[in-house]
Amino acid sequence: MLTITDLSVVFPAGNVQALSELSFYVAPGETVGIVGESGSGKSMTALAIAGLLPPAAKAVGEIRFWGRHFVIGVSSNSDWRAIRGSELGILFQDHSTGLNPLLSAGSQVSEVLRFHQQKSKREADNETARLFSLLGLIPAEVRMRQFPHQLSGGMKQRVMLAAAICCRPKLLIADEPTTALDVSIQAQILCLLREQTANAEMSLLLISHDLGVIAQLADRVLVLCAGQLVEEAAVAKLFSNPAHPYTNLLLASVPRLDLPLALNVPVMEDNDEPTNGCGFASRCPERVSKCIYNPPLIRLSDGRKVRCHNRR
Amino acid sequence: MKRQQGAELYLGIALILLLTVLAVFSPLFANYDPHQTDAKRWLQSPGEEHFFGTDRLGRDIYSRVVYGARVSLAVGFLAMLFSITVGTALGALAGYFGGFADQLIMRLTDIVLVYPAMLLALTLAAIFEPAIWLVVLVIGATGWPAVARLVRGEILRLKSLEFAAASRMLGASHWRVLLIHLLPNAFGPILVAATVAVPAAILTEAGLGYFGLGIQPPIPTWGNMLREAQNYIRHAWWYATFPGAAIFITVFAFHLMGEGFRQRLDPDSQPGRGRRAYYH
Amino acid sequence: MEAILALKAIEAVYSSGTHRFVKAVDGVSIAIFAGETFGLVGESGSGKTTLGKIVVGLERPCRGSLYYKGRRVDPAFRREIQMVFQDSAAALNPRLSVADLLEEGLVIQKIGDRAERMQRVAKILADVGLDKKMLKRFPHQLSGGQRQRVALARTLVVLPSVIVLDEPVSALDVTASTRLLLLLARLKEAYGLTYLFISHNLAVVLQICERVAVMYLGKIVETGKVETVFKLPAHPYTRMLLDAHPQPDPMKKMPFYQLAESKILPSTAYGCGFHPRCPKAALRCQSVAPALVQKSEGHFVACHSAVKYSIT
Amino acid sequence: MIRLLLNRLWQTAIVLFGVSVITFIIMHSAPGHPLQANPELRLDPTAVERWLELRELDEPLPAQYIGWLSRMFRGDFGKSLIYNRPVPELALERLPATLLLTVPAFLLALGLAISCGTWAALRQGGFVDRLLGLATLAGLSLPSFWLGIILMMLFSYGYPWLPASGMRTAENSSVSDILAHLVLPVTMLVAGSFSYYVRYVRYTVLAVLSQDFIRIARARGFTELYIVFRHVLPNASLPIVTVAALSLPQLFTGALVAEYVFSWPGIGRWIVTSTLARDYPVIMAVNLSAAALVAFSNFLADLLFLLIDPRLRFKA
Repeated sequence: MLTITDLSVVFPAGNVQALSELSFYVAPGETVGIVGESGSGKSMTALAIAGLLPPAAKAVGEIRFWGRHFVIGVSSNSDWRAIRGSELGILFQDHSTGLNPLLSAGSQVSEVLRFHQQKSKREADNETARLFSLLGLIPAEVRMRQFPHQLSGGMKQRVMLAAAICCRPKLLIADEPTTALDVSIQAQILCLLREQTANAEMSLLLISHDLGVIAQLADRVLVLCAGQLVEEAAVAKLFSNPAHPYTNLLLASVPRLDLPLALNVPVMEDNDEPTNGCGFASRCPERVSKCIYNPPLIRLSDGRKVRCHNRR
Repeated sequence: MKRQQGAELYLGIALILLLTVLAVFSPLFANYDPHQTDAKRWLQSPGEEHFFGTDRLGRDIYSRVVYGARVSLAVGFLAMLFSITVGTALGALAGYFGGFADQLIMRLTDIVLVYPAMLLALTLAAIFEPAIWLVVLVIGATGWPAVARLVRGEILRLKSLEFAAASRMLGASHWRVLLIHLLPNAFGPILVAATVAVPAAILTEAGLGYFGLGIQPPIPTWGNMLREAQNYIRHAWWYATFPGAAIFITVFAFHLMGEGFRQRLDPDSQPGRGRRAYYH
Repeated sequence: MEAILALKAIEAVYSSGTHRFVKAVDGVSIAIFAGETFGLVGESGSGKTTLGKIVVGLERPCRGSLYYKGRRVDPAFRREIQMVFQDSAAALNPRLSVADLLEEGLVIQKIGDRAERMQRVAKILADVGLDKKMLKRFPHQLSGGQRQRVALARTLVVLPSVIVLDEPVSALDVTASTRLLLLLARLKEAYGLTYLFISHNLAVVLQICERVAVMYLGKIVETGKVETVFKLPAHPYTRMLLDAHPQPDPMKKMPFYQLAESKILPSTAYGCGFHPRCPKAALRCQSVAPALVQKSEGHFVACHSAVKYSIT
Repeated sequence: MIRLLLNRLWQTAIVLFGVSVITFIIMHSAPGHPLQANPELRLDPTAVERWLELRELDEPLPAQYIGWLSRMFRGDFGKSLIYNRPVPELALERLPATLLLTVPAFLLALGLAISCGTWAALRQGGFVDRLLGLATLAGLSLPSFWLGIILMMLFSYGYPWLPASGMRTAENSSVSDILAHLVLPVTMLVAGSFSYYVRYVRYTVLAVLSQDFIRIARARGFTELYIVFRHVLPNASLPIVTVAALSLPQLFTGALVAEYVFSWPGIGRWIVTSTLARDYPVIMAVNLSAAALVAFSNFLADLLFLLIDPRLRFKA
């Protein structure tokens, strides 16, 4: 349904390779998680798919989305606009500043419906009210009339979710959708996402640094490190038996409620000098001499993909 | 097309240096005594002898423009020093200590800011005997509230960052926090305010001179030259053109420099750089 | 055992636009023993950060008293009690180098001459695991983890006995966070420190703390040993927080979450602050605020249903 | 909201009080006998006597201040020393001419600035943006009176297309004649304030554009035009309203200069000539009312702000 081929993003000004040759797909109805630390290129992936990369970024790559074909750097803004908001919904992290402070919550959802589906004001308002009730923004009529500053963080994020899915998109990209929220609100939003993707047969591309969030929702997980895909596997396999040492480190580092902290986490100093080799080599406990060369992404016998010299 | 970064800053600084040299060493650049009248040579158009022509009393306009730079730059710098010093001190006190001091200082700025500055300057200049210190005082007195508000805002913003609190916890006094942690971080905006204050003062001084309330003849200032010129504009285009152009170039140089500083401080608001404000 | 730090019936009020007076902290009493790590958990608005600021003297309580080593003290800054903030970028003066930042505490306290001070700075820098070459750098040239370590070192130079850690790892990547937690544990031994660890992340608190207090709307609703509170939560709010924590394990999916977000009442209302969201709320929960009573050895809870359970 | 409003009203009252005190102090700090300082002035002796009487020099200062203030409240602003007529009467006669000059200039400058500034911000770094950046820097650097003189030299004397001064050629001149007289002074006024506004508009629009909700609006597939008119401009209008209100003193100053340069028969020229002639009652009344007018219009801008911004409207 969504296929990304050889997506690379470079910031020439800072000489930063944000993403290099990332290829993956999202099947209909599937939830794909992208996990990685800050600076790993997670968010750039989301922006690239929506054609919203900052102009300072130089990017190449191809995107196929439901039979449409986009070439990054060639396709124009109006090409993207045909899918944004209608077939492709996007949910960002910034719930606190993501809504226009001068417009009521309801009008910010109904304007999407009116813009993309040419609905009358009444039709759009009815649809918005239905969606508000569905997402627990009740009483819907009251919530629709309220302004962003009158809503709590969780409610604002639900309004944003309503605006992102009101046109029944085929794919929803959620970039750190719960990062700034309290855990109880986070749980609500995650449950809503789980429910909406299941009921509406919507694919979800979930981007998060939180392995907990990824584990709860994703069917398949991509692990990014320094702009490269280092591991791709079904969620159960990835968490039970990580193939890449980076994935291993992430999993060992995450604090858990059921296990004590792994005190043997390999603590290596960051190395801020850029390398041509494996992006994880400077911190890798299994480093060997050939890690100064970038390993290829290989497919293991159980179907997962991994980028490491030590996994052959 | 790639823009030369900081071109404004360097051009501005170069022009200002040039003008300063001109003002300090006026006698070296002026080829005539600016006060020397010559009844036979009045209102001569620009030529080889008189680059910018002569005025109604036959004085050399070029030499008078060169000497005029002294007054303009002196008033500009002194008034800027006055408003920056007073404004920074009061703004920092208001922002850091808040409470009653803040209320008092902010209402004071409100009061000064509602006066149209030029009107206030005109009034004061009309009541008191015009002299250079008075002109400086009058311009400085109308200029400090804007600086005070700016500094207060900066201090408030910086105070809310935790490094001030962290330093207090280590035992630092209020003065240490204010002088070592807060004010140095507000240096950029104050610098920009200073570079804006100079041209504003120069314009006001010239305006007062034009209305006849600035520094009085026979001391040549660009403002009082324009005042003399205005009755001759029909016949002597050079009379008003050159002193005005001198004001324009001086003020423009300071604005260029200010713009340059602003670009360094806040690259986001500048063309084609920084955080992407707008993208597709 | 005598508490190194004790809070007795602390109340703090702040006025806001919507509610005229909200009790940010409402009658909190805590005793922290020398050498332990005491966790304070709760969601945003629970008053945990305000409590931390009261401890270091950044905010003044309107009622209640503070005891340090058994002596009643005025709430004010003192060298022995320091704080590390969540946002390390804002907590370090951007115009000072790491060397200047670390030296400042010594200069203020008038300790040693320049050479002695630099010697001490160098030792502490090594203790927090930073290289000497960092001394010349400015905060913006450091990574988030490095900055947080500088902030920690900055408090250590004045040899405090208690450090309040306000969400010290929540802005960090998971690997950097783990490294900082391990470092904190090591420094506690080396410097004989006591920590008040404020966090919204229960898993982190479980890893590092010995005792914990759960706050809700300015009140402590449950407190006790970490293992007891997290394994056998007695308060429905603690239960809810634990359920909402997304576990990094695809086999442990979180339960479905109740959607309706009731209006959270300010704590000035009668009754238990949690009752609008409580699944076990009874009639008296609306009118009578439950007191914090002992449920088992060292385990206190403020809930009518939990107490009833313990009495019968 | 009511509390906010009352607070602003209270602040405005304090400001007005301060303005009256400062005006009074300025008036009283004039050295010596102000009329003797100007022997060139030929004055009506009765007016001189009345002026001295008005100053009530034998009373203590606070009493003088209260007396002066109460006369102001009663609408007694004194009589002009030159015309020997009440100040308000003289001001009202000249008001229409001033409004005819300043209102179109204000609207033109603001309208042009909003459109150009928005355009420049949307095409940030483009040719228009850079050109405008440099042009407005130059515009800010032009001494307005010199610009007026240059305009006059070029378009009235160099090429005699437009009248150089005054408001009309003859007593009963046509509308087109007045319009022709308006062109140069309005151009002069617009040149200065446009540069000031346009930089602010550009800055504000850029600030709004960098906000998350704009990025998100784009992610929802809206067209640029839709985003600009529905999301950007309404949000940018708030600070622009404020700065337009705060720029009223500059507008006032602009009118002073423009009317003086072009001999426009309005309040501004009258103020300048009165000031030069040290016509004290006029100077004081004008200072007081100009400051009061500005304070009041700032208050109105706050009111407008309350109406536009729901964040303030719904505050308790």
